[in-house]
Amino acid sequence: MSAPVTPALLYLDNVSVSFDGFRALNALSLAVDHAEMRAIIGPNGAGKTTMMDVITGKTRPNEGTALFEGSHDLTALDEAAIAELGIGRKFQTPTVFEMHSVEDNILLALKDNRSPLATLLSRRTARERERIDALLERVRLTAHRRRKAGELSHGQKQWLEIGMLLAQQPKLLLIDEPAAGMTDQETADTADLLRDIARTQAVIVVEHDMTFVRDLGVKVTCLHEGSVLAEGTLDAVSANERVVEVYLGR
Amino acid sequence: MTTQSVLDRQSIIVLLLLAAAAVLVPVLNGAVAPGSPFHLSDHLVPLLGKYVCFALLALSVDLIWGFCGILSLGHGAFFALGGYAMGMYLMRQIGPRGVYADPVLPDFMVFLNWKELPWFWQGFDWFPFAALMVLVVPGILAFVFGWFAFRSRVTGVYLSIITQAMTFALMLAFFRNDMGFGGNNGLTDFKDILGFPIQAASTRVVLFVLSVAALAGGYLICRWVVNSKFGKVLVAVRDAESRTRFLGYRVEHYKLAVFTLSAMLAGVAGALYVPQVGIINPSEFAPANSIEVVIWVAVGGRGTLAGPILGALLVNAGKTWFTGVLPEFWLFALGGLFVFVTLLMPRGILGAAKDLYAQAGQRLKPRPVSEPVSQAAE
Amino acid sequence: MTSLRRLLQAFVLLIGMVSAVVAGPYEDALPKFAADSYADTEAAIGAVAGSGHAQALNLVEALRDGRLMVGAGQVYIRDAAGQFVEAATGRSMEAPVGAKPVRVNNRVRRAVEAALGSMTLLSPDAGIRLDAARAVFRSRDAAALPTLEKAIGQESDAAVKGALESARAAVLLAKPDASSSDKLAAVETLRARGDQDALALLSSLPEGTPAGVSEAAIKAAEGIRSRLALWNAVQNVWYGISLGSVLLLAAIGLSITFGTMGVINMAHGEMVMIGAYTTFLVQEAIRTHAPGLFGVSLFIALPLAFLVAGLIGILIERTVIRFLYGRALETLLATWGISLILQQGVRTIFGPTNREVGTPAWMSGALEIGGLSLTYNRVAIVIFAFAVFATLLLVLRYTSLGLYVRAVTQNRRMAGSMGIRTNRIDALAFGLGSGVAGIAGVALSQIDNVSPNLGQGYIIDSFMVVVFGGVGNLWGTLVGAMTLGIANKLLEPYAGAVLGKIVLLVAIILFIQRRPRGLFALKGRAVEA
Amino acid sequence: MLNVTRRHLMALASAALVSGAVMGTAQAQETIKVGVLHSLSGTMAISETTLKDVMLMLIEEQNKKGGLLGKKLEAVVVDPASNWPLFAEKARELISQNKVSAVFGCWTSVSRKSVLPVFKELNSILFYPVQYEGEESERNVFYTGAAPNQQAIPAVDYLAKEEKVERWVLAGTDYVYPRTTNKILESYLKSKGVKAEDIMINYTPFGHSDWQTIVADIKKFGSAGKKTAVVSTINGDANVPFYKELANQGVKATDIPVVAFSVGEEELAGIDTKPLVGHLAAWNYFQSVDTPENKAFIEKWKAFTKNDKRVTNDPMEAHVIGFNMWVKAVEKAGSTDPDKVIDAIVGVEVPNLTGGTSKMLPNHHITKPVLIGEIKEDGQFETVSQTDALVPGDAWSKYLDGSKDLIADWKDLKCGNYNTVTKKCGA
Repeated sequence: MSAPVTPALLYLDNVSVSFDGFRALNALSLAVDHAEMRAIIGPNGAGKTTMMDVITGKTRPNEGTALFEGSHDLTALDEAAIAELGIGRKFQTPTVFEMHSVEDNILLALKDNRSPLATLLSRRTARERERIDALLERVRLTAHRRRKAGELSHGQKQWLEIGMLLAQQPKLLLIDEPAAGMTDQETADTADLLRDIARTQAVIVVEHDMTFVRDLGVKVTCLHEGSVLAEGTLDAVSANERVVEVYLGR
Repeated sequence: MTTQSVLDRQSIIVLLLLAAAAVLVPVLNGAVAPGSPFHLSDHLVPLLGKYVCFALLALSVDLIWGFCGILSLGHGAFFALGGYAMGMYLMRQIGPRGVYADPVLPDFMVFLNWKELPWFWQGFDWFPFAALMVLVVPGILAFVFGWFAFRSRVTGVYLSIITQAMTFALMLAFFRNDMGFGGNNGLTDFKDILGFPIQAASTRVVLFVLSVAALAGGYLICRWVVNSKFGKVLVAVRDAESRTRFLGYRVEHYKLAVFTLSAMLAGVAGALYVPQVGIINPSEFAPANSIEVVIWVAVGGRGTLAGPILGALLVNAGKTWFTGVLPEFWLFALGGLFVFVTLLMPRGILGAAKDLYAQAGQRLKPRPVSEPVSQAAE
Repeated sequence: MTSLRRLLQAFVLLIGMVSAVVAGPYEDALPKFAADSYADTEAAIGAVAGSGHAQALNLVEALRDGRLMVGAGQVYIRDAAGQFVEAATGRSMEAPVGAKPVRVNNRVRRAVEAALGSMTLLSPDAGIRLDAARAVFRSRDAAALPTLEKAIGQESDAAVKGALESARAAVLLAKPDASSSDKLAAVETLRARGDQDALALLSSLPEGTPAGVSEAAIKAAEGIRSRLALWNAVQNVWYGISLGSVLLLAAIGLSITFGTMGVINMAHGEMVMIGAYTTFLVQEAIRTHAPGLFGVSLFIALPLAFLVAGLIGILIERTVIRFLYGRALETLLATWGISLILQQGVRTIFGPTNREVGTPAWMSGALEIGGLSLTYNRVAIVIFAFAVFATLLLVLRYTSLGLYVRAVTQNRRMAGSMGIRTNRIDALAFGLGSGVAGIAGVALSQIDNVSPNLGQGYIIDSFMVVVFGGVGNLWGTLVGAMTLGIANKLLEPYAGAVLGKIVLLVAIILFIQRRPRGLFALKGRAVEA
Repeated sequence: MLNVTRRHLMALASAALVSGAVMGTAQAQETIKVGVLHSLSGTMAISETTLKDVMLMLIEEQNKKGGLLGKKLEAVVVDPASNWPLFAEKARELISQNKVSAVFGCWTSVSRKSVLPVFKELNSILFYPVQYEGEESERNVFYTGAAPNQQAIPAVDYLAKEEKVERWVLAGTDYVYPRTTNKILESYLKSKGVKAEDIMINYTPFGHSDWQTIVADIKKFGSAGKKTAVVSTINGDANVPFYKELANQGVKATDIPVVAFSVGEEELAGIDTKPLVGHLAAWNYFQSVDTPENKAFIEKWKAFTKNDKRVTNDPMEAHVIGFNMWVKAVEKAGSTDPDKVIDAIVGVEVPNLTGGTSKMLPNHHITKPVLIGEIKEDGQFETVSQTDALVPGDAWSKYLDGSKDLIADWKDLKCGNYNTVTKKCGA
């Protein structure tokens, strides 16, 4: 392993992605520190999802650097390797294993040897059971542990997915619109949960809901047309003229 | 957990039924007097044996389709390769009893003026080697094919189509006489297996019992696999492949492992099939055969382990009946079955039965019909 | 018209009566036809052709057409109207009892061709002269030489003259007593002609040919051979294009349904088969009701095949496939079931055996360009395939249906929310795809079996084309079909038909690994969503 | 549409026959059962369905004549569905469950190979009616179709003599019958002084449909100055596109004649034969043969099938001969016991449909005339040559290395592969 180039946990520099001539990311640069929570805002098509795709290895950038922990080149790794490095991702629409029980969803996400042989021979240990219990407790699904994930409500699925993310014990969590489709109470609870997580792990939250972002009270990055438009506190960003322009149009 | 206990009860029933078949068939065939209405006539034994082999083949297809979402339309190829490996052993056992009485070369080679045994026939006169090849040959083909296909993330219908192309290419290849596998005539006129005459009623009964044992073994292996954490990962791949990948699982390794295992099971089914029907020929590679296997699984209920066994037995019994009584209508019936099952009974007989059971047990909402999320995550 | 024929008959009769008075070689030859021996018949033809008798041509033509009859040791000619005349005298008579046509085999047929050739070299019809010249070229009958010289002298049509000169060259080379200089000139004529037939002649000179001539012939043959080798390569490419256009026809409908709806239609081949059977029915109806229309039977069949297959397609879509959207693998199984039902249905209605679909006259024969031989039916199929391709391209580009189909292909949800009735578009697109398969069936009926298994033979190849070319892209299908066709035909001379095909299948399997979405894949977020 | 009802009825009729057979086990002593083992569905149905109908007709006729040994004959029809393992399964069912006295069936070599062990094990009798590659003689099988020396060699002789052919294309589908036939022909032609460069051998897969290259190659091969002919062992479905391509590329019978061994009246029914006039086929029977026996047979056939467009062909005649031989042998032996019939049948003579008398030989093949026919415009054949005497079928070819010393004699030697050099049975 070569020496870290940067102290930042996640370091994107000059990243560009284009599809058939359309530039989804345009020389994007971004750095996120250890145990930092960052909110990403931006209008539709600003490149938020594509950025997540680049970080998680789903999309290869045409140019640019993406480093994790200063030395891992994310552009050269596939999804599974990046997940093992400690980057977890929650999708915009909650994606859980609907045919599995809630408990099994968490079990599959637990940090463990991921090789086929290991899973074939693995037996559930007492420690694992404890971890599962703790996680279920944390995402408030203990009562539903034996239900199929497909039977959960939308909000519960969102939380289950966050629970799965936590089970991975990632160093960085990418969370795409966690508040979408939630009641106000649920939204507030989710914000609490994320703040709690951010105490130990880095979190990147993509969100449209400004109230929610305000609840989080963290540094905000605003993307537009594939690059960073503004960065700072929510108030500072909202005050930025160009941001207002982009959001409200002229 | 609930599904676990259902599966357990199911397993017990399946294994008990298989054990009963393994006991009853020899008894009804051998110990009951031929005049008795309970006598099982000699010609039915290999017929039932054939059904059992098909059931094992169906089980292997279900393992990848029902649990991992890989629809192989070329599994007949692995079945046939297992069959050929066994057929080659049986050919070598003929020895000088062939019509040309060549001590080494099978008749068709003498016939084509071949002077010596090709290298790929070496060793097949030794049963342990042939038995190993029954597993290794389909296994290696599946591994190589899967390594290419899964690594580059060929999925869904694309994968189905190239599996079909694979078996089609093999069929064309085996039809060629120059390949050294007997061309269209295939391998036939077997004399004995491990020293026992292959036509004898007792050998056939033993082969039947072995087939049942293989099916039971296959069932237990599949059950062990799908109930392990490995199996849970497979289902996760089936339902949300991207999600599984973002959790850090190397999906291609899982697919490759289960595909190879499944191909080996199919190979064993083929190896047991050949001595019972007495012939192996390239038409076993025909894509239509492989597609038919899929419908057995669909009829019985994919994603369950008892389903494919039930489906294979039912559809094949139906085929035997139809081709005897109303030959012209067999294809109508088979075609109709494809449409009916996919349209109205997507979870097969066992799935429908479970749904009924669940509804009777109430409170559970009817769940979304299979593949719920499919590729939504991509 | 009838009166003219009467007049002609009377004329022939008159001449016959006059000539009957004197017994010549013609009359002597006649009993040989009654001997029922091919050797005798062959000898008699030679004698008749050389007799210069007025009835000779009439008789040989009658023999060719199976109208030369033998009964009770006498020889008669039956004319097209069914009237009998005595061959010897040309006298008209009652139909004789128990008369049978003189039997003909290949040997006799060859003799007839040669005889007709030498007798019709001076015919007023250029087409007949051309045939005659070709016949003499093949027969190399030295007796025809004087007539040949005369014909060349008065020939005005360049093509016929060329053929006549080739024929003279052929005769001269075969004639043992022709002078060396004549033979050398003949070699030169053939060298200039430079085709397969010339090569055949040059490489099989008879014993006793002067050494100088042989050497010249060997050199000329060498030249022709190397020239033909070049043409051969071009010819193989043509075969590839022609096979590619067959694949294109078979696959293009599939490309539409697969691309638009992501539906794997395993019954696609059966739509092709239904098109072929429609052609069969159209031709049957024409044979019984309007034989004159046979030449245009395929044009009548085209719209009908499109409609029949298209309607069946829509029916399948409405009753089965629409319940299975989003479940591609289930659709695959259901349509496979439908294909079995359609096959067995056709088998029950039409029987398991092949049905005869005829080739209209304008589609038979071949066009010779240099060393290339392009058979008209293949040319027709290539043109037709490209026409279908272009039409579909225009339909998809410029009609509202095309616009909707493209919209649905690219983003179903978005198209739906913009008020496009995706349901109807699906049905119509499926109907369109099936209809195109139907018209492909019309074309394929010209080169393949019309049997219930017709579609099965094409389904795997069509899938390979679509998958290789890339889904949802007509250009991809075109390139895919042509690549596979040409690759297949270029491989065939080296690997043989079977191995070539296996190699291609393996190549495609490997290719899919590299580009899982084919050659011309749609890229971007739309596809991944 | 009339067709539908007829086929439908036939299906039901055969169904009734089968169930009749099952229900009728109690009266097994009163009838003699005859098994009919021909595919009624799948790819081979196209050829084999007709043979099933012929057997039903022959059995009905025999019953009208008073049956056999004072008992009625009863047909037991099963459908092996063009599936080779199923052939063996159904054969076993016929013999051990339905207790048939003899079985008439099979078409492809592979189906015969598949059932052979069953017939040997259960000691029953099979009559096999199709021309085949030879190299086989089994005690329980009677081969009523042509061996290669009864079809291929006379056809080649005819071409060499009558058409002065010097250059040969041997084109076939890649399976055992064409392979063997071509091997025999190659060796035979070489023995007649044909040089290796004057023989071109080509194999294509089943159902091959794109013949452009191969027909062009044939044309090229044929333009070397010597008279060239094609000997075609191309199978079934591939023939239609092959002949269509020949016609399109203008290969006329007068230039390069094609003689086929697998193309009969039924196959030609699906092709426009006008461009094919003069191409040849070699068989032991043509529908066009003008004898009183054949006329009567064709009339009966059309009446039985209630369709005056149904054609007759060579394997049908083979079943007629085979069935009549079996009847005679049973009468001679006074029993349907297979052992007795097998002993009695050698030497039995019955009239064939082409005016001669065929005889069962000790090698279980029969004597047959060889007819060469040219295709006519109406899809029938014009016989252009016929052997003077009947040709006895050879089980083992004289022209193959592996079998030139072998003979089969079930009468005296009781052996199917007796080696005349080592004087031993079983080589």
